Amino acid sequence: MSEILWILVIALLAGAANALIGSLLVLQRRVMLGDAISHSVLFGLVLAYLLSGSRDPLMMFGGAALIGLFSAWLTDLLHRLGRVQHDASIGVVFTFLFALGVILIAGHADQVDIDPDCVLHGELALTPFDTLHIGDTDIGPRAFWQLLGVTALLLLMLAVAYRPLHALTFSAVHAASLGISVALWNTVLAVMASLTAVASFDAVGAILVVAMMALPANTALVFARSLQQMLIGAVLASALAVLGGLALAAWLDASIAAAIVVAAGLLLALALALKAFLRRSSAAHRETPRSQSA
Amino acid sequence: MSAWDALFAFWRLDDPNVLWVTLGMALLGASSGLIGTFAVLEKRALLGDVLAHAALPGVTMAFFLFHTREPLVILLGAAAAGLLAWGLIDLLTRRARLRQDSALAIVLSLFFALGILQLTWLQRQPLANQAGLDKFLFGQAASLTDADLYLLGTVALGLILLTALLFDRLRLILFDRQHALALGVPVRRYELLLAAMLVCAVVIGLQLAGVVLMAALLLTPAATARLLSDRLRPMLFIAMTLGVLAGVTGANVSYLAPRMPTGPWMVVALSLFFIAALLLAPQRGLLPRALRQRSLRRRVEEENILRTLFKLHEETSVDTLWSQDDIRHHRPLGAARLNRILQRLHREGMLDGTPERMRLSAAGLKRATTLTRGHRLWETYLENRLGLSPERAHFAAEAAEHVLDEATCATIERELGRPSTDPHGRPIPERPDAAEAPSR
Amino acid sequence: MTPAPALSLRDLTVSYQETPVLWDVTLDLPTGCNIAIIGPNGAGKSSLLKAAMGFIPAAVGEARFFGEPLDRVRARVAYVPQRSEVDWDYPISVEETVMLGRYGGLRWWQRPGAADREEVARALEKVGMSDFARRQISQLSGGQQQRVFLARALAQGADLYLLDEPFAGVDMATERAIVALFNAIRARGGTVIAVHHDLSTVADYFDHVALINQRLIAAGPTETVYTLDNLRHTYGGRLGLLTDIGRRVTEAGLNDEALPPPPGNAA
Amino acid sequence: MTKNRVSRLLSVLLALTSLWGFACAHAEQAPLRVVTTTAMIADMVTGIGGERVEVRALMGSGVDPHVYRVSFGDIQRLNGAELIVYNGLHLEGRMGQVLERMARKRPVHALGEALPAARLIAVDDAGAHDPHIWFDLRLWREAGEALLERLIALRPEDASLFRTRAAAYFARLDALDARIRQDIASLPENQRLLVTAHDAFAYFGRAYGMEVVGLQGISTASEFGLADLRRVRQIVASRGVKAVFIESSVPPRFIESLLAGLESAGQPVRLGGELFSDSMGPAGTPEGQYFGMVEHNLHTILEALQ
Repeated sequence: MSEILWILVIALLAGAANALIGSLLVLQRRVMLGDAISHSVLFGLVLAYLLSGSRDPLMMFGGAALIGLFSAWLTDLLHRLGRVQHDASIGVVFTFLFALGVILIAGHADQVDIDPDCVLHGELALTPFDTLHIGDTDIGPRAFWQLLGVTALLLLMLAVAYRPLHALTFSAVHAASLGISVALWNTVLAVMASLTAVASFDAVGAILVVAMMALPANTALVFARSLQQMLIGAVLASALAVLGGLALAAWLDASIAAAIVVAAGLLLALALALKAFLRRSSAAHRETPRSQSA
Repeated sequence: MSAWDALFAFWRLDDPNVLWVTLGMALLGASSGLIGTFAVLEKRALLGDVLAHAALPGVTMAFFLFHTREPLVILLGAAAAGLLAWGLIDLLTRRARLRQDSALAIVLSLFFALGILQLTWLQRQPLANQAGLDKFLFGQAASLTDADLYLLGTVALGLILLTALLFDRLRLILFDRQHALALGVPVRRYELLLAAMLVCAVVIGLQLAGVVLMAALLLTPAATARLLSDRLRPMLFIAMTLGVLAGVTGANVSYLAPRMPTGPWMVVALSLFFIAALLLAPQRGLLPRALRQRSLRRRVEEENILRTLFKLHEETSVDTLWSQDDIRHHRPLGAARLNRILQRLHREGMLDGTPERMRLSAAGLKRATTLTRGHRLWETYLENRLGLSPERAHFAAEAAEHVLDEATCATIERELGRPSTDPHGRPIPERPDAAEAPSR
Repeated sequence: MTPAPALSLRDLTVSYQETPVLWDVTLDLPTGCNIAIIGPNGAGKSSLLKAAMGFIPAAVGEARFFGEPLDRVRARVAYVPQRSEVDWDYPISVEETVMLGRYGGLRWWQRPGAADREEVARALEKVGMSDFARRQISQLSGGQQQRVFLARALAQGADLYLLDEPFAGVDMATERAIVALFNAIRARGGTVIAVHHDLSTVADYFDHVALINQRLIAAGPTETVYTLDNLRHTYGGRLGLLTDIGRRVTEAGLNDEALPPPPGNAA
Repeated sequence: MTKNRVSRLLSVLLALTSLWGFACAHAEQAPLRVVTTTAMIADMVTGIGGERVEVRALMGSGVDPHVYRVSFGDIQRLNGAELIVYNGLHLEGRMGQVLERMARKRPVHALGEALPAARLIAVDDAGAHDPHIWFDLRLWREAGEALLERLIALRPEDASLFRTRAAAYFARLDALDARIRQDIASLPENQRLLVTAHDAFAYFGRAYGMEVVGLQGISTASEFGLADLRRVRQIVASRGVKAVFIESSVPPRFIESLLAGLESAGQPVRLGGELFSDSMGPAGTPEGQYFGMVEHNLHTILEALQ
């Protein structure tokens, strides 16, 4: 199969996975968690490398995902127990773990294998060439399987636990009053956010993670009338961004991941402009009882 | 050179590089600690992270337009991009009504992606000299020289002066934006000024600390200061001090061992300060808070048991020994829990006898009497619906010793005309006095 | 044998940071009543409800609903938070919001069925919001938002309704609709416990009050407990002349909306 | 230029509509399409293959190979290549790892990996080696010999041409190698010390008898600390070195801070000039070619330290 088709498929999967988890995080106002996880896992990668002494992808992936989860958990703990502002606790945790990672690397600087650049950032353009093999049969790029797995897990989570997640993202207090375990489902979300972030930046690079969590979800939010619509809209928006981004990257002969992000940004701008236009044109015959929240 | 020699050598500060880096990182720590506090109080703790990432397209654009790596040009490009990013965040949150964290994530990734896009495009162009363009965003504190020091010093001094001059206005806007608007303060202009100050602090720090660590220099001292104080002036002072301390620590560590980066160690130092404050801060610290919670819980538990025993004694005499079952008959409590409470009371000398068969000691009787007296006076008071300042009850409640102190009890007693029984017909005990304590 | 109280608190002490916001509250609230929880700002009214629901931890003490721990009777208790505590930009329609109330009765993989939808329609009908079923919640007025919340609680099919300031910032029509709803709930044996601010309406809306200012000041039927002395006691010096007059006006049956609201009602 | 873009865009659209199949018809006499990572490698491939190869280097001037960001066009370039030549030994960072795995599907040749480990400079116990092999011209020739065999294996019909051209290329390498040896030997013994920003010249030093000192380690991604600065400064001061050098792919301020520190301490040292380390000069200049680049480095060193 052609490399470009693989890139397209992998980018679509990465976009969908991040759009799904991103929608939930956007609604919970903790989408910067994606940024935090993708930085703090540097520490996990270095730790996994130093402990196992190898670059075995499975070890690295596990180490990264665990530290990602750890940082999400620590953030939550600081916020709840320490009563630190939520965004401040995110920032304190991820910069600390990142600094520890950099220091660990510096302490082992002679091991040329491991440095923030080549560990942290996957490169979408190279994914088709990094294939998995069973025996001698080529079964496709590793990134494809990785992201397919994560996307499947996310869809499974949404199919099985749509209702608790719906209640939780709407209002944690309401969910708790219904007897839905807020702690449990927040943990599930953190686990999935961590897995998605690690799987996608390992495959397609870190900038895509934050961008694809935030941009398509917010684009969908401009018009969505329900969580379901928002999830579907976000996946569609991410797909459009991927297509537009590939065209842009081809046009400029530039980084594909960056071009996808820019395309996703343009899409959001388009959606916001369209909404402003619609609102202006219908402002005349519309009652405007909008809640005033200071 | 041994570690000790190295330590002494560091503090002689006769090595010019050491002097520059130490001073420079201290200045950077101070200015970012100062300005970061404002960002944290504006509930935009991650703004520094975003602006640091957003500098990349400014760097690449400045290089593309002017074909130079001249630091001043590049810095100006980064600053322009930072201001643009701030404006976009403002637009997205205020006009498009996006959620704050979403707007931050969007601007961060979008600007960074624009930078990468231009980098990949540039690396294909026949331009010499582009080496190190992407390195601009990686910190390299040890390369700090006297030229940087002048810039850092100017900016830090400027930020501190501006803050001092505008302190009252800034404080007003931070704590009550609506009020400031109502007073006719040009809030937007001040917010823009704060953003410009933040961009300044970010841009001068980027080459020294790098993107991620710059975010920490802005945020962590401020978050630590927030734990230690509720007032703006002490917060600013604490954040700056911590920034300076961390800067010196980072420089020191990087002098002691080879290949030790200054910036990350500075961040580790800041994080350790934060952890210490989180655990130990007098008001907000976890440990003091847990201790206060525990002592509060214990006091209520103990007082309840004392009152129960007092009631039991009332039914018979102060000499009767009571079993744990008797107490549990009146106060349903787990056996193990009751046992623990009783043992504490024993240790405090409130009980006589064994943990199985007990009675109130003289001291215990005194405290139980005081409690019961307050309790019953209170009830009587409510029953008679006479006015007593609830603030006094409130202060009493907060007092560490007892819910109602003796002065309050006396007041109630006076106002009620020395009632002898409470609404339930139980006697209200006299004020306990060592001399008047019931003798056995 | 008398039925177990709808809500009973034993030795409840709640502290926030170093300050106890509620001190040693022991209180039984009966079933089949409309109960107001009254007290000045910062008196711990909301904390009382939240601690009872287990949203914030109690330093000491426990809460029982119908004589049982909350987990056993969760389905019988509905909680309505303050309007400001909810994200009104969430992409959700009125209908779906009310449907959220049915989620407690579903296993987490179950989809709501026809019976659930019927229940939602009925609840919307009761609060007079049937016409708005497909409207987005972001487009509702404050009063309409409050009604949707009530519908959601109703859809839960609970016996006990805990409401945190249901009248804050709502219009007169909604206020009347809510009161009618309270009375309907009481009529079928249900219980309403509401944190309330507007002293001028307490006597009209509620048959039972609990006066709180960090400790329990008094609790009981409105006619015996809701007295000027107790109020002065609860509010201290803050109970101004305006409130006094407002109350007397109400007692005289001269309820006049033109009077300025009492100081406690700064919504 | 624009036409090129349009065609690229068109090809994507083709791909997106699942009409892949622009199978590159393999013309019998078309030159061998070779893609290399760095320009040094491209230079060598051209040197050996002449017009019988069509060489494209992915990384341009001033690009740090370690953090090179792949662009859209690179996929097609890699995809269309009949041989991909890269340095290996982790020079290309993440990309190198992927190229390594690509070996299963495509003809890929890593110059560094083809050399016997004994000829390489080890940098840690885990078996990693210094990748800057092109600064030891004899070693580079050995790498070239392995590359020659690879090219011949791919295009046996061009074997004689390849061999002839390679012999000439290798002869130039040998000549330049001899000159460097001679010139460096002419330097005063205490000046045979090369101080740069990162450890790129270990092979150069080993081959031509110069001691090499760098502020940073092998990788440009790690940060140096004050201790490293102190170490280098002490060496420079104690040996009386005349000059230190900046590198093309490392920001100049690193070495400038060393210079400033030395000057302030009263031991001024000259800036010797800019050496090319991980990348060459812009195409079209003498430094944009391998020999020109090496000669530039040599002149710079000689002039500064003579």
